[in-house]
Amino acid sequence: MLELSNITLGHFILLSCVLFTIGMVGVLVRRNVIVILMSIELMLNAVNLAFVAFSRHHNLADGQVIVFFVMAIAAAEAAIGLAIAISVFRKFNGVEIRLFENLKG
Amino acid sequence: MDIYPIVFHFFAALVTISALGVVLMPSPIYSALCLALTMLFLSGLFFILDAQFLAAVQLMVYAGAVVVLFVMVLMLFDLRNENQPFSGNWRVNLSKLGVIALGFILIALPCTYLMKASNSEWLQSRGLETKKLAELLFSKHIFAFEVVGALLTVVLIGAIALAKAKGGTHARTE
Amino acid sequence: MLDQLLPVIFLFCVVIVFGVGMIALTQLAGFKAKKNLVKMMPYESGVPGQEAATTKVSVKFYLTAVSFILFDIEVVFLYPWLLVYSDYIKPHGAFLLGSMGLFVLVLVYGLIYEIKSGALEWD
Amino acid sequence: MGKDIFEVGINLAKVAVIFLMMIQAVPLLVWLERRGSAFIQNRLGPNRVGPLGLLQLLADAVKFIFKEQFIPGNAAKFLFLAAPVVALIPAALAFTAIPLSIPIQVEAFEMLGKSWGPYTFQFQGVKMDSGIIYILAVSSLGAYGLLLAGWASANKYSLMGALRASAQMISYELGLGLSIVGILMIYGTFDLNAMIDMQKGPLQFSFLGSEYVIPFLPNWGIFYQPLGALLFFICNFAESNRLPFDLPESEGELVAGFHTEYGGFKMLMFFMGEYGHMMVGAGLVTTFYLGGYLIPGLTEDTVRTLIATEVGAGTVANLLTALVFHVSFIVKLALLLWIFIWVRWTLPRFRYDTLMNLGWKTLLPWTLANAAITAIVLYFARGI
Repeated sequence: MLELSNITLGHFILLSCVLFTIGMVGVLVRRNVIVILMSIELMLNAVNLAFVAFSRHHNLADGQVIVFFVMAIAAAEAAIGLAIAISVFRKFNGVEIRLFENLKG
Repeated sequence: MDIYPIVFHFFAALVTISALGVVLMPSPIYSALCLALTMLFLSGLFFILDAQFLAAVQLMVYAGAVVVLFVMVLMLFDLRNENQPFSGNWRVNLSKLGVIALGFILIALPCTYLMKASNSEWLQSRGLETKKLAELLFSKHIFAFEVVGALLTVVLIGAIALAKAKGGTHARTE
Repeated sequence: MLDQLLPVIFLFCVVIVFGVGMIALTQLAGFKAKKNLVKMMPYESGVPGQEAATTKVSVKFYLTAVSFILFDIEVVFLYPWLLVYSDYIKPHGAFLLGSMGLFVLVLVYGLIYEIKSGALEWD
Repeated sequence: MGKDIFEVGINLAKVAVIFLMMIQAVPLLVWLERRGSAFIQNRLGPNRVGPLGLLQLLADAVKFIFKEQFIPGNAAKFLFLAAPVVALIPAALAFTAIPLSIPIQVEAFEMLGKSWGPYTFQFQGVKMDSGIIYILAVSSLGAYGLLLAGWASANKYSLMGALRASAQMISYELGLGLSIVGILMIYGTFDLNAMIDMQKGPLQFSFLGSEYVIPFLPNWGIFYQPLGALLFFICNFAESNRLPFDLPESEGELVAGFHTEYGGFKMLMFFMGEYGHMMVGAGLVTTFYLGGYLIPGLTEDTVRTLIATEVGAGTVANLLTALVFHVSFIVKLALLLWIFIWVRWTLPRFRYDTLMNLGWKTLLPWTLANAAITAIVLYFARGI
């Protein structure tokens, strides 16, 4: 089933699935908000890999343009996520995810 | 092109290992450095997929800027290593992992079909170079390009507002 | 395309082997001093350190790093524009100039806002 | 990488030799710096060990190897040892993409009973299609060496020094990326070899439809983009933490910044990283603005025919012409490196807030303005 001789589109998509799952595990299992943000970056990168693989398969540059935009948005999201994490850290002197409940109300 | 599978498996293994490092390392600094390694090897994978410009952009934007921000913020929090990095006891984690494993298998099955179906002549580089990407970016996706410009400014102003707020980094009350 | 990547990987390994080799060599060949506690303390230029080594450092580096990311993305969008602009300057020069002009102006506004709001002050 | 074992072997050996050439340049630059600073400050500099102090390099190298390798108390041992290697990688990877001379054609020849076909070897580490983008991407990893060193040595001063040094490095990386937008717009390509080919011949350009040729000036980039060249050169100072931008390592305030706890060979590896960045910066300025390995008056063929008269056409003649052009590249590189050293021993150090203000409030607007004006002038030059 696992064909190792010549690399095809499926190998890249499988690798992208593996990366996406690892990112999802990170989000669900970890307590520290910053590691959760990193796992989200990991998931976004897995999607980028799938985009580039498909764009290479169909020989269309659209996939790569979308990856361009995903990178811009992921960077913006990381910047804002860390801004909130810093504010919580300065108030509660900790960065665990349970401290973020106080943001309610 | 017989060396292509070796290079692919070399990069794929390293990406998976460093991705696992991001999630499993107790100290956040080590997981941030593993994230930087993941970005480095992913840019190698992009290079193999004939997306040279994207590989360089991945290094510049992600490995050189976003993860550096993560490392800087982590250094400011000086967390040596956390007492219990993983939430919930092992039974809860086990059930979570079970659900995720199931989900993964559902996604992975079609991929094995894709492996045989797609022909392997797609390996020869078919001239998908940067110019084509640039032309498309400024012809078809011009609107998205302008919106991203606006998004970047909004995020910049938002980050400054958050930083200057009462609890922010630059709060005047200090 | 692969024949450009393989020399880079080879050089990456050569640099790591050189670095690790030299560090291992100097660790072994280095002069072995007996462990004394005073030397192991972090260097405080003579003044005995009071708190833990990594006390809290002010967080104003965050804003520099965030504005670096956002302007780095602007630079990265400028590079493909370069190629298109130098090729299609005859037929579409005005259109390209206008679109990138708008993009850069929006971000220059962000920069002016940042400078005026004193976010980059290193007091 | 090549059809047969010979070509692959030469290509890999070439990459390793260029890396070792860069490593070997560090003691030379240290010696040049000590002699140069002595000359500027009207003193002698090292001259005890060997003629003109040249063997001082060897003495330093041996001394660094046998010094005590000290690791501070509660330092993160692995990161502490890994930081110097991480600081070395970006400069080494970036230097391979810089074209050092013209390609060498090797005719078919007999060896070990087999006839090896004709090859053409690039006189550089690796010919990257997206040359300058690859170099910028790799040199953007430079911040990790500093951050690791600062964090791992568990020392207040070094953590503060590392944060300041990496904040300065990333701010000036913006200026670096933007200052070459102008010149790339004129060349319209990322490939460094193609850029150098565009700089051949006398200065000629078209403006508003009519052609102008200035015979006595070479067609170098600096005449198109003088401001861009200056801005790029300034940013290279900051990238490699050279004076007047080396405040994070300033003895006065931060003791020694991020490499306070380092000594012996690990310290030398940080210097290698720094000098490596300097050489990459100087190499890029030469490639963009000073015509790379081109010699103003001579073209490749005149030099080859000149050499062919004595040596006879063939591989040796090609090799010698490549060496001639390589010498011209080295001369320009040495000139720029001397300017690096000369500036270090004349200008005072910036205070940290003026340093950051310069980076964000003057360099960034200037580089944006430079790019905008170049775009508009180019529109009138070529667009109409």
